[in-house]
Amino acid sequence: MKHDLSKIPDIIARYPQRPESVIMVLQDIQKEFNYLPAEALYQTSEALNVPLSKVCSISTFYNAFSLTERGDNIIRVCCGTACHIRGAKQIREQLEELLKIKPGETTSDGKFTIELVNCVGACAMAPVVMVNDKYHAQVKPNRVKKLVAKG
Amino acid sequence: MQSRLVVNPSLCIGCRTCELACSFAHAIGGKPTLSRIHVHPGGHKDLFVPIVCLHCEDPACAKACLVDAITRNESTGAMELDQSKCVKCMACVAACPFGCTLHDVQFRQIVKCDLCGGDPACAKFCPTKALDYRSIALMRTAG
Amino acid sequence: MVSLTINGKVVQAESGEMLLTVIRRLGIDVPALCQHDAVEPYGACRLCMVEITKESWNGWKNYVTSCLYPVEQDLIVQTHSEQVIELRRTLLDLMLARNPQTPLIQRLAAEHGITKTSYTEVVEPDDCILCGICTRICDAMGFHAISSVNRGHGKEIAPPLHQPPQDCVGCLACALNCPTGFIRYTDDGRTRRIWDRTFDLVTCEKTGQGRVTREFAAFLTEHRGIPEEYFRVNDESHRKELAQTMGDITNSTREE
Amino acid sequence: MRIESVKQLVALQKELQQQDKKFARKILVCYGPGCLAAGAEAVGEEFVKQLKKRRIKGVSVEALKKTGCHGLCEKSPLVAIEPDKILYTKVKPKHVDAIIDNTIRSGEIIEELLYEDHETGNRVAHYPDIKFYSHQTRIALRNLGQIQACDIEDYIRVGGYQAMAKAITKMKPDAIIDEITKSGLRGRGGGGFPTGRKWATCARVDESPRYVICNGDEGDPGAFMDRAIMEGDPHTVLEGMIIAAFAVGANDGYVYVREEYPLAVVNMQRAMDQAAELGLIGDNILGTDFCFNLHVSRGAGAFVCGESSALMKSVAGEIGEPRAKYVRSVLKGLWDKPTVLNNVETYANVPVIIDKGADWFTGIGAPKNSGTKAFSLCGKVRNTGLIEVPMGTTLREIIYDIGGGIQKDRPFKAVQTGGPSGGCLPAEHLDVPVDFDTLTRLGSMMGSGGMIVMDDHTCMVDVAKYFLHFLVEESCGKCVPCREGLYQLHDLAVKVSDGVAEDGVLEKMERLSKSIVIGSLCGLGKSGPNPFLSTIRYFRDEYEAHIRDHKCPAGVCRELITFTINPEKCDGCMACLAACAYNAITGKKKELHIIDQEVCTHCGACVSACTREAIDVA
Repeated sequence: MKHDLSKIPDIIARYPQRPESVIMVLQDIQKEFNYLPAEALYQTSEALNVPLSKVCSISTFYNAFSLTERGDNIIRVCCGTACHIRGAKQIREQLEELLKIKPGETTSDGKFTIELVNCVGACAMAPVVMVNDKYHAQVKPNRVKKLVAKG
Repeated sequence: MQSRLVVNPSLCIGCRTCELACSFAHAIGGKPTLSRIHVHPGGHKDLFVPIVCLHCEDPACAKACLVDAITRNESTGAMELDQSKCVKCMACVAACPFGCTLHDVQFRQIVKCDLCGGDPACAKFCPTKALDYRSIALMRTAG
Repeated sequence: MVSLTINGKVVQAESGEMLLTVIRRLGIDVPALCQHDAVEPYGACRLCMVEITKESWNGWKNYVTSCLYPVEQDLIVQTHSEQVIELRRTLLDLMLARNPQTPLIQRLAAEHGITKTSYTEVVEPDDCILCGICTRICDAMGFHAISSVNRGHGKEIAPPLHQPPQDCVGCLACALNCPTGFIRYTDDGRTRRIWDRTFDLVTCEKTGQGRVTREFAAFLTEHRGIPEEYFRVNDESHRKELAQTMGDITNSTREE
Repeated sequence: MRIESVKQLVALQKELQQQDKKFARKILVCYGPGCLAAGAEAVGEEFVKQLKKRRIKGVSVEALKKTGCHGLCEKSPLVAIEPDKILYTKVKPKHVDAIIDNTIRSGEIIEELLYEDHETGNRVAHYPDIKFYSHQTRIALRNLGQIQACDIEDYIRVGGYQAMAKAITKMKPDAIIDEITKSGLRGRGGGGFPTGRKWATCARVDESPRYVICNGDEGDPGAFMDRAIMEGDPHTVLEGMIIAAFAVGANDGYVYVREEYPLAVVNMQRAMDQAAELGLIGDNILGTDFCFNLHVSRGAGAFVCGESSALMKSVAGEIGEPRAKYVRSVLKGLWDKPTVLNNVETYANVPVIIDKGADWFTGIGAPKNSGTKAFSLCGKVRNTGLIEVPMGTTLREIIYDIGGGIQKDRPFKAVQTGGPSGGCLPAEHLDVPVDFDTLTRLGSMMGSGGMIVMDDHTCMVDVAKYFLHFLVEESCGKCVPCREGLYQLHDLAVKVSDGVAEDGVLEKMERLSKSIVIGSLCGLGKSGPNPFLSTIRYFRDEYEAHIRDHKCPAGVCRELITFTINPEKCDGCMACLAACAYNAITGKKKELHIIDQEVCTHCGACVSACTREAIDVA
């Protein structure tokens, strides 16, 4: 997948050019590319005057960031407590088996990435799966195939 | 009353007692460490020069130290290196134009003269007073 | 000045001093693995924890890391209470699970009666104890070349993107202050290699041997005002030169 | 337009109330997290389409309000009709026609869309009569489900920003702090620290600048109260923060929102923009010389950032490692300056207290625990959703009256409160009052308000293992007891769950837990062993069954269970076969299915697929 890295300076420019903007800048970059390209880390470090090592530290500390490219569709399985006791684990295993990847990995065709998230805050509708930005409530294991097919 | 370590090469006989005294004065666990004073040949017959830290007014060692481990002891005037703060980066060793901060290979530490806290062993043991620890006030009156 | 009691002994300390400093001044052996005077206390290894209380606390006790707990008037400190020792034992037992082959940890654990961890050892152990001394010193020196990456049990110390670090000047402070010697480097007096990056040393005109890298010397010149020519020869040659100069002067007065 | 004085604010409110009167009926479509997940957006769009098309008198498109969480998420999507107080449940776009034709036009009620009381089977026409609502008292959630989410005009219409106006024009900072102190308001984020005392400490420090921060990093899995407030009623949070800032003398504030709540991020920012446009934040608020600016700071996914010093580091753009220093963040917080940090729900209470007074507030709740607490009620309870009850309400009332009891009438086993740092309380404590002190005394904690109900199909070893796993993943890795200790505690819990633990493992886990509690650097580590400690306290038998008998009584721990198909119940419907991702089940339609024990991974997908409960777990 080709990424238009020329967008990076504009994204960085959205925030005050100060060190405290670094997390928000990286979040916007992550949102744009679905991961943090190395080039973006260099430019962020330079523009915000944050050492590159700190940028790398931040981008591996927080869950929101990924340093490797991810799939076109990101399937997030909520593993919050409510989802856990209502069977999130089964959903996750169905997905792993279906896509033949583990959480954090991307299918070889670059179409899907599975991610586990700790709580998306839709606990009353557990178990919840998010496909890209769409929430799917009260997911049953046998609905997983459909979810993937739609994605 | 501040004193200075006065070096008079014309009195030095090259016996190197000062080096021994220094090593033992700074011994770690009974083991002598690298001497902070070094007696070098003066380039002329029977001439020896003990080289030891000058505790400069504007010391390069302290300027080069990025963790502020070298500071002046206000009572002795010595530039002292705080061993527990030192990060052994050798900036001071490389920066001193007189070669008076040293790398003690055996004990893996950086060492420099600290005037033994105001009673330098080198001067105490110098048999010829080539090294003499004298008060500045007395030096002035003596001219 | 404040006065406090440590292991039953009343002692005086400067206000603002940390407990550990005072404890060590008394010659009491309290282990600490993440403490280095060049950097701020960090409180990560927890080995230096002690038990504190005060008469006025009505029997309430607290456990604090002595490396960053400032002394307080009337504090009563126990450095080796039963609970503190139990805590240290557990910590070392846990550390030994992460670093089973690290001599420093083995020795400390053995001093606390542990020769083998009672927990599950990590699969591919190394010698990094994650004390953070390397990164904190690197930060304190202003280079910020390396940092911690990831978090939790998967935390590690690394240069950015696991590439040779661009901000490194090869000063070796990280390696030389690593308590376990985990950070490796080579140095033959002419070139130095650390974090997969090779540095040329500023070598002495006379001996051909160097102490600092070109990058470090350039930094000291630019930011700390150390003249470039100071790095021309090494310390030994500097001394010899000075001896020659002084010798010449002495000799000339002698001839008069 | 800028509001320059209190007079103008009051005038605007009057005008907005007048405008509102023109609506014969209002349609309140819940756009809360649950309803959105269940498809509320399509319902809302259908209403817009229909209302535009039909041009009903007194019910223009403006009469449709997209509200924050109405509460009863289990029955989502929800649509309320006001002023009739009708609540329609599980509304689909296809129902919209009928709702407009019958209810909107003539107030006629559509029976089948009403909530059905599971005990009596009766349909309840007016939602305040539903037990789920009738047992609640809403303060922090007062506007949720009642006004258009994130709409400053609707907020001002119902009295918004009046408390702020009163505070900054009629009260001295000290008087505000006194009022909050007198109200006994305690931090709703979990710790329960008296809010007034925190503010007083900050106000007393002779240093500036000072900051106020709102902790919207609702990291506890199973909790979504703060999310609902930030999405549905962000202005109440802003109003609370402005009052706090005025009281402690801060001119800058940050709202730290976790990025997993994108709508909360958007709505908080939008609310700030709206407030700034009206001059309710910014320079010279309401013509006074008080200036206050607000910023959104986005969390990037780290539970530890709920810890105050880690949160402040994150706001400053660093990694969220807690600070080890023994100095409170109220004295040295953001950029080492005095900082008041409260959570979303705490701020949401502030305007109401200022408006109605401390005496009114202390009249609600229990001694030393005044006011209410919002909870997200979820798990195996019939009515999941967002609730708010007076402090001191019993667990039984919450779970059985509000929550409607356990799904499928299974036996209640435990309720988990306080998130990963909290604990599980068993049936014997169902009648204890829910307040900060009682929950802590029983080995759990209030936490931010997640309340997860568990039935007999929940294994407590598995629950402990789950939380420990969560904490291992979320540990920042700075200090040894948390990084290594929780890792090993989880490792031991896995061994118990797998039935391979040695004798004495529980005692070892207890000893290790004690060291982690004493030794850890921050609250996350110190409370890390709680999931284990609280479950072992009440469910030791269950642990022992795993170790001694190699059995998981709840039928959850995989290594200790087998699945078999009961030939008497199986009707050969193929549902389990389709659900099995491992192809471990064979059989033909209308014939008995067989599970191949060699291939079966004990995942349980077949059990949830089977409609006849024909799969036995043993």
